[in-house]
Amino acid sequence: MNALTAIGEILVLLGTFFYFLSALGLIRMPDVYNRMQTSTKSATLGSLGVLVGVGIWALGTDFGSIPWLTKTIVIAVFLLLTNPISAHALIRAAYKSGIPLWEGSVVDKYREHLEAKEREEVEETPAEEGGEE
Amino acid sequence: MINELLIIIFAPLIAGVIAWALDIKGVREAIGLIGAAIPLAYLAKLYSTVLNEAVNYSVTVSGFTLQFQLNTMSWYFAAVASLVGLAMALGMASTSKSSYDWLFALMSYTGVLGVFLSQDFVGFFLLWEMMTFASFMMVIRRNKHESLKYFVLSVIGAYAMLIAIGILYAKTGALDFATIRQALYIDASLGAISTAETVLIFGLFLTAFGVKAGAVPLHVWAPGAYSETDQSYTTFFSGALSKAGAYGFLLLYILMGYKLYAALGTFHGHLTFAYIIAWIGAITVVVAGFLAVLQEDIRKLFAYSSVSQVGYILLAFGLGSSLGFAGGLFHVLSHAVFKGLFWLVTAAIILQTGKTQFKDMGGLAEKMPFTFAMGLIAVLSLAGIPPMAGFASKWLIYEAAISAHMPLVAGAIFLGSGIAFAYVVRFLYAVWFGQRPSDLEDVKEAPLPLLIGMALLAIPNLLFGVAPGIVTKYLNRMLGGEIVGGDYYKLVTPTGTYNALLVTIALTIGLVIAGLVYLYGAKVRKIKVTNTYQSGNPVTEEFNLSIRKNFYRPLAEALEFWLKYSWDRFYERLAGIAEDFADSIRQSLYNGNVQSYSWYLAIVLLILALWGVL
Amino acid sequence: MGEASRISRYLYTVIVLFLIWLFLTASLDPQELEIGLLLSLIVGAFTYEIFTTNGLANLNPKRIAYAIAYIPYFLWAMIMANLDVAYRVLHPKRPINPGIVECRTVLESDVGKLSLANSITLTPGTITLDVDGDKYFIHWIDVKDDSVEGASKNITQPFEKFLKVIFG
Amino acid sequence: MNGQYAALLIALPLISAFFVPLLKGAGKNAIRYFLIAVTALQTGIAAWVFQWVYSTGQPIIVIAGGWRPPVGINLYFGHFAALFVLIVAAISFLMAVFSLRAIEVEPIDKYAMLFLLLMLGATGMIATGDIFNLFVFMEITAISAYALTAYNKTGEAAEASMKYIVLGGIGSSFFLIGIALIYGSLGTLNMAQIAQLAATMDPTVAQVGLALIIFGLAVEAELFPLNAWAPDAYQAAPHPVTVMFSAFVVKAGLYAMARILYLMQDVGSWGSVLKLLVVLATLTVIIAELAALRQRNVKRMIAYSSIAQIGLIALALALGTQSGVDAGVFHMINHAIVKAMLFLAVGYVAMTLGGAEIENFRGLGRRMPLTAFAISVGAIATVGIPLFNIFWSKIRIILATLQVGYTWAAVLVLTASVVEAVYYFRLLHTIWFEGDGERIDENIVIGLMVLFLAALVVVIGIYPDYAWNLAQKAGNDLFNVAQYVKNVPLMGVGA
Amino acid sequence: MLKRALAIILLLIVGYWLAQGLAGVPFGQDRMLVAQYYLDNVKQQTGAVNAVTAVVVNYRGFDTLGEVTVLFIASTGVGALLWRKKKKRTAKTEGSIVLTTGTRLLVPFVMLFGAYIFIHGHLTPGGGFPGGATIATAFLLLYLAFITYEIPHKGFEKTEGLAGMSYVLVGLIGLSIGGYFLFDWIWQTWNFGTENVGRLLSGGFIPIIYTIIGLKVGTELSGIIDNMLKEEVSE
Amino acid sequence: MISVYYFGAIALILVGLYAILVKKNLLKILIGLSIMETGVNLLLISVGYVSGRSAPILSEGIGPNQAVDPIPQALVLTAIVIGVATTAMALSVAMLIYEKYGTLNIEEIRRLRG
Amino acid sequence: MIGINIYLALIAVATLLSMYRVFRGPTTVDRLVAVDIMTTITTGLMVLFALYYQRMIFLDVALVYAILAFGGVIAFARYMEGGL
Ligand code: NA
Ligand code: NA
Repeated sequence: MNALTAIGEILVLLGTFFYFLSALGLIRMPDVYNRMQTSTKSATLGSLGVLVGVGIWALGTDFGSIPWLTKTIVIAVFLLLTNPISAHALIRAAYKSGIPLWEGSVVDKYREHLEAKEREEVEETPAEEGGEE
Repeated sequence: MINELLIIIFAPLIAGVIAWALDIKGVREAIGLIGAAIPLAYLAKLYSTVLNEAVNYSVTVSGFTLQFQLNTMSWYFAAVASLVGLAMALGMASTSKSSYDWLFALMSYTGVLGVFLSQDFVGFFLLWEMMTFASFMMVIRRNKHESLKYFVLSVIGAYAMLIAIGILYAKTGALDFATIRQALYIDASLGAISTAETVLIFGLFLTAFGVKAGAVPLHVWAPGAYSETDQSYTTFFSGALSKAGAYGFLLLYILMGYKLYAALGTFHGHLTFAYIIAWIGAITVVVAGFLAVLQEDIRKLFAYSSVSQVGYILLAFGLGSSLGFAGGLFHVLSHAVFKGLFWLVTAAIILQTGKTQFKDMGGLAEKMPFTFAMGLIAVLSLAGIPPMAGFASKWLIYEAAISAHMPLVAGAIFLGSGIAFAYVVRFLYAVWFGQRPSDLEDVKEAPLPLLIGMALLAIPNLLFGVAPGIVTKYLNRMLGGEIVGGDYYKLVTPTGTYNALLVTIALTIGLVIAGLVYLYGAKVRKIKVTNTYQSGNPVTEEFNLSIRKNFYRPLAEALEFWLKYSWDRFYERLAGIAEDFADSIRQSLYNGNVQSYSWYLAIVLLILALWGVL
Repeated sequence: MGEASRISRYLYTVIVLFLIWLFLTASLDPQELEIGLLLSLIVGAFTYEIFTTNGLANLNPKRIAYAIAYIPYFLWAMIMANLDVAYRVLHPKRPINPGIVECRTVLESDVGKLSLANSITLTPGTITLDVDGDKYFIHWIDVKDDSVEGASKNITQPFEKFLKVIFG
Repeated sequence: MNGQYAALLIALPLISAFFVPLLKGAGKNAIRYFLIAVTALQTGIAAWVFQWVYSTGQPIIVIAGGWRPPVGINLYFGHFAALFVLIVAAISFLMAVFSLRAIEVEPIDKYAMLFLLLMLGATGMIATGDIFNLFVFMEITAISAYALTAYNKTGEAAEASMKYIVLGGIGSSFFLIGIALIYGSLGTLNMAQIAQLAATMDPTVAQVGLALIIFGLAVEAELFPLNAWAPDAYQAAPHPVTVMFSAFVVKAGLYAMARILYLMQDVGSWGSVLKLLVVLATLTVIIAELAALRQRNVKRMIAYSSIAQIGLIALALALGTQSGVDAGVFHMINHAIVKAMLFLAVGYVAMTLGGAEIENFRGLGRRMPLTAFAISVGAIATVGIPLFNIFWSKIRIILATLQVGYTWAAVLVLTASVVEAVYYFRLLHTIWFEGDGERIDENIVIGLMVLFLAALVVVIGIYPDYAWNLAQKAGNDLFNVAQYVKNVPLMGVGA
Repeated sequence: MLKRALAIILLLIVGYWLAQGLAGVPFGQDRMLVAQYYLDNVKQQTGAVNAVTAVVVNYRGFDTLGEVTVLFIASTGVGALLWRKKKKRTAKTEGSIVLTTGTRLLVPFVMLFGAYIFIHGHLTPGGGFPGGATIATAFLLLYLAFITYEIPHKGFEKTEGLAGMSYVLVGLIGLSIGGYFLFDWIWQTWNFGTENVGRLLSGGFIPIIYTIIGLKVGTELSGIIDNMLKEEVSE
Repeated sequence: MISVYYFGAIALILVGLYAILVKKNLLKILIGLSIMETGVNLLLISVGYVSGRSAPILSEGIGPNQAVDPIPQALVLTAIVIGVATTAMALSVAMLIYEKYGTLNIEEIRRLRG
Repeated sequence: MIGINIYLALIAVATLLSMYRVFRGPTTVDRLVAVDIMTTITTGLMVLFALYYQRMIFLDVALVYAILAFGGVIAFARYMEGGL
């Protein structure tokens, strides 16, 4: 037991705890939007903890080596980049596939935006399609 | 050097193929005739050899050894077939213009000869099938419905035979007659083949041979097939090809008689299995005879008649005595010659008049005197009037039935003869005598080849009628004993004697007297056709009875109850049920739903599982 | 911002890829390095066009320094976010007040916008629902201010000061 | 040349199929002729292998990668494989020629690839000496068959393909479970070694494994009731593909079934597997014949007839005797020839006259005499008329069946054959004695192919000795497992 | 309902039967026969550290050739069935800037990683198939993010064909050099990399074949995706 | 003794088969097929497992006697690819069916029958 | 390694809870979100396994898995958005 393994282990423990929280959020939150709110963040942070934790932990063992850490960091960065993108894609899918907001929701600016955009398009029919590319 | 047996068997086929390939008028007929004559020539050449020892030949095909043998029995059957075959060829030279006909007619000729000469079941079956196939091809060209019936029954027969052969092979390990016979002989005491199996084999063979012989109730194909082909070919079809069926029954005796006896025992003092054959024969004689009487079409009449006559042969074989065999074998010959003759005559009539119904005919004796004479010989022979061959053979069968103490069967023979008389009389009168329809005024005598063919068959009718001893002596030799005594002109059986020469002389004298009376006595008065009916009463359908139309209608009415039960209809209904069954299987099993199909897979898995678990 | 030259973009891509390769293998075995370089060159050739517009300009030291500084800031925000989540999830009454609000951003580059969006998603109570031009539509689990200005102040602005420098 | 070059039988179709995309620019005809050239070359190589094996009497063992079995995978070109690979190649060649005219559906390049790979799959199934490799080749065959079934891209074609996929998928999954069990029990996948070790297997594992493998293969081998996909696939597939299905794809499945069956004959429950197969095979014949009876679509009718014949082969192969196997192999050869001819002719009619419904065949004898002649020869041969090739194998099968004591099976099968006779009779009558129509010019190449096949039918019918001799040798290869094991140069791993 | 009940009963029986069979193959027991030979000899016979890879590419390379063929068939089959004269993507909405930019950043990395996977096949888990699948994922991402994106079809088809031919060619070279089809001539005849076991440039022809497979699988899966995402444009 | 892996594998196989036998939607049937294939692959892998041993990659101190059976793993790789190929084919056929029949209900995809 | 059981227990519970959401839905996107979480957790689990078995090579597997899972989730999400 050395400092590296201890740090690593604590990180892993925290990470798995956030995994648990993330899943709990999936169960407890009332609709898909709010479920995403709770679960995406914790799952990502949990992964960060687990991955980097494992990398550091391994350094402290007799079989461990630098590649452990670099590889886990690559994976962690990948998840850090992709998880929010997935979340974004999913929440957009939820909204566009017509899942209504939770009844307790207070405001929907996006709806207003979409409706305004539609009106605009109706007014100037030959207008070009809204592509950001 | 090509073996003589091969030449005998395959000469017709080769000639047929050449004739078909060349397809030149005249050449075709010439080659066909040569091919048809070769077997007869070779058989004649080998006659004396055969009397001393059998001629053997074997060839290996696909691992099977095909054995052929010319012995006294196969020579006899082959000789009958080739005689009829040559007559057929002569007839076809006049009636058939098609190389198709020549090919298949001669092919079936080869098949028949091969069946008679085969000494093992492979060759037997092969050539049997060739014979069936060729004859089927002769029918299909002219009539679908009839050929379908023939086809289906033939296929049933063929498969039945195949199974029977197969079981025999499985039980004895052999396919050649000699070994099978030996093995079954030994097994008769060992009993390794159970009674049920024996009965199965017997039944299968009975089916197979019964189909070909046209035994009731497997006869339904025969009337149609016989009539719906070239009538010259029918000479052979009915005269020789159907004998293959009869030959099969004989083969049953040879191969498994002892085993059948051991397995089935006796019934009222007769071999049980033979008893069955005898009754099949008897029923065939009577049923087909009655049906023949009721026909309005000349071809149909003779077709049923053929069926009925082959029944005699079966009946004779079924008596199970040497005398029965002798009678049956004799009848093979006489039926071949008289029925062959009949068909040639029919061919001539149809060829010259284009008519097939009795109602369209009449008074042809003047127009076709030679044909008429030939027809008369045939009529006499068929009706069993001495001194024709037909009488000699029927007499022998009758004697055999009496000495076998089977009075009912003997009664059937008697009844059959009576019926036969009834229908030939009609043929005689309706076709040859009476008023001639006006459209038949220009009818000419039949062409020469046809006439030669008739003569070829008429001579044996007379010859073996007057000198039946020629045949019986040969048969004695074949059957190995003095079964029918007497000399060339006299037949002696345990229960009676028939002196053909005496009868002939008496009859000749009678005929001469009758001729004189006819020439100098009664004057025939010609009247108008319309005057012949009902004494001037209006002609209505119900009472429109004449020798030419509905002549035996009262008989039909009398038999109405029985005629309701048509085997044809029975089979048709059976086929219909089978097809509906097939349809329901098709629709319900292959219902198009892949999920059902998946269930089939699952069920097979379940079966596998249960079989593993239990 | 105009596009950088092809060579610059290609080199930048290759450098980034090779760095990733180094991380993946964490090996100084010359065989690995050779093959890694070769693969980086090949993959870079196929992908540099979509990968970058700025090319080597991205390697500006100031940007890198800000990027490094951004990491702890962002991690802190993220941990806060998760504590917030823990509070909401574990609290028996589920104290939430959700809604979709609109924010504006001053960022112009695509990568900058992506980073902002991801940062928003990973930090307290917010998920980026859509980005349209400079408009961000955000699902907010506890809406405190539903005006554009208020929301922007709460959500986007804290990140922008870093991201503006890093990505422009 | 070294015997290892028999590997070209696998390499050539593969490399040629991979080459097709590069040939795409050269135009459709280039691809068509390329296909013909490749199949011709394949036939040549197969003929060389055939010649080698039958003249030396020794099998060619292709050792992939130079690893002696059981370490590596080996191909086993014994008498059976050498013969059937030649049949596969030759039929493929004929069908490549037929495809020249028969395939109008785009895209032709993909057709050529799938065609070659179907041929490859069947070749591999027949040749391989490794049970998992058999699975791989089976899947190659099956998946290219799925694609080719749907190739016409009609609704029916897609439907047929879908059924094939679902049933084939279930079958192959269970086949794989069987492999897993056998591997788990023996630790080897080499067929020869499996045969060597079969007796040592745990009886339950052996029973379940064998049953599952046979089950999986029976789907490909079209045994009732696992064959429900087959009529649809036969009907919907492009005509040349139908020919290939009937002539060798199903044969490969049958062969694989028989091979594994006999390899595992030391397994305890072997006898009951055989019995089960006899029952299934008999049912296959009966049901298929009944289903064919009132078919209005001739292609489908012949498909059912084909299935019935397959049932007959399966029956023979399941008897567990040398004579049964010989007969089955003989029937495989004969059936391949006859059904190739029938489907070819029927396909040609369907192409020319716009459909395979029975109405299209009215008066065919006058309209397309050559094709009609071929159909007639095929029909007559199938029914089992002597002097046509199938008669000889049919009678061999019946005799073998009776020899083992399955009288009931023989009786049922022959009874069902009566039905076959009837529907073929109807077809022939429709062709020759019904309807009328203008004479149509028949394609000379297709005519030559048809005549060639018809000639084979008749030649074997009249002189069956040569073919029977081949069949016996091939059958012995299949039946004599001890010899098979001896021939495979197993290195001393484990056993 | 009855059907479901029947199905469940049936499946339970079948499952019990399978379990019975599996009971004869106890879990976790060492039953290796041929496999032990592989493990004992893999390094010196093939140069691969990863025994699975050695089995896949070398000992049972014939299977793998078949496997490559299967995928090729699928790609060809899908292409054939979904063949249209004119076709176009039918996606209605463009991905947001988040997705498009993310994809731009990820694609090079994912491709590089795919290459990493197949080039290291003999050393680490993975190889041509996962590598190829990873590369195909890169193309999938492009498709998902950009509705106008299309793969260069012709090039891909040719790559597929060339890669397949190369594989067979490698095997044929083995046949001509070593006398056996798919013989690893690099390792066994040339002895290339024998001092290198465990490092990148070893493993005989495994890296070559895995590169070929990786390219082939990548292009094939991308082709399949492309075919499935497009629909006919009626004109 | 049936391990949990065997149990899981059999369960997957049965679930897949259940879907095939009961579901009406073609896609669900195809998913069932995939589930079944997954189960089979799991089974195959489980058969090759040896207790207490590691992946058959002979690095990081793992010797020939510490590795599990590599063969089933190699087989599964092949089986997976084959499964993918089958699924791809099946999906494109399903697309074709939907295009021609306008439905994926297998009870309506029955033009070929009898 | 004191805590390996705790981590595994936490991960197991998390997976079960996500699984519940996968089966429960109610909307497809709900299931997708749960699947996404599960893939993230599984990636972490794989890394943990690498440590447990002391095999670094498993890390590559985890990364491949993460990449494929990301592709899959995006594909479904985009599909739900309105066709591909
Ligand atoms: Na996420
Ligand atoms: Na993820």
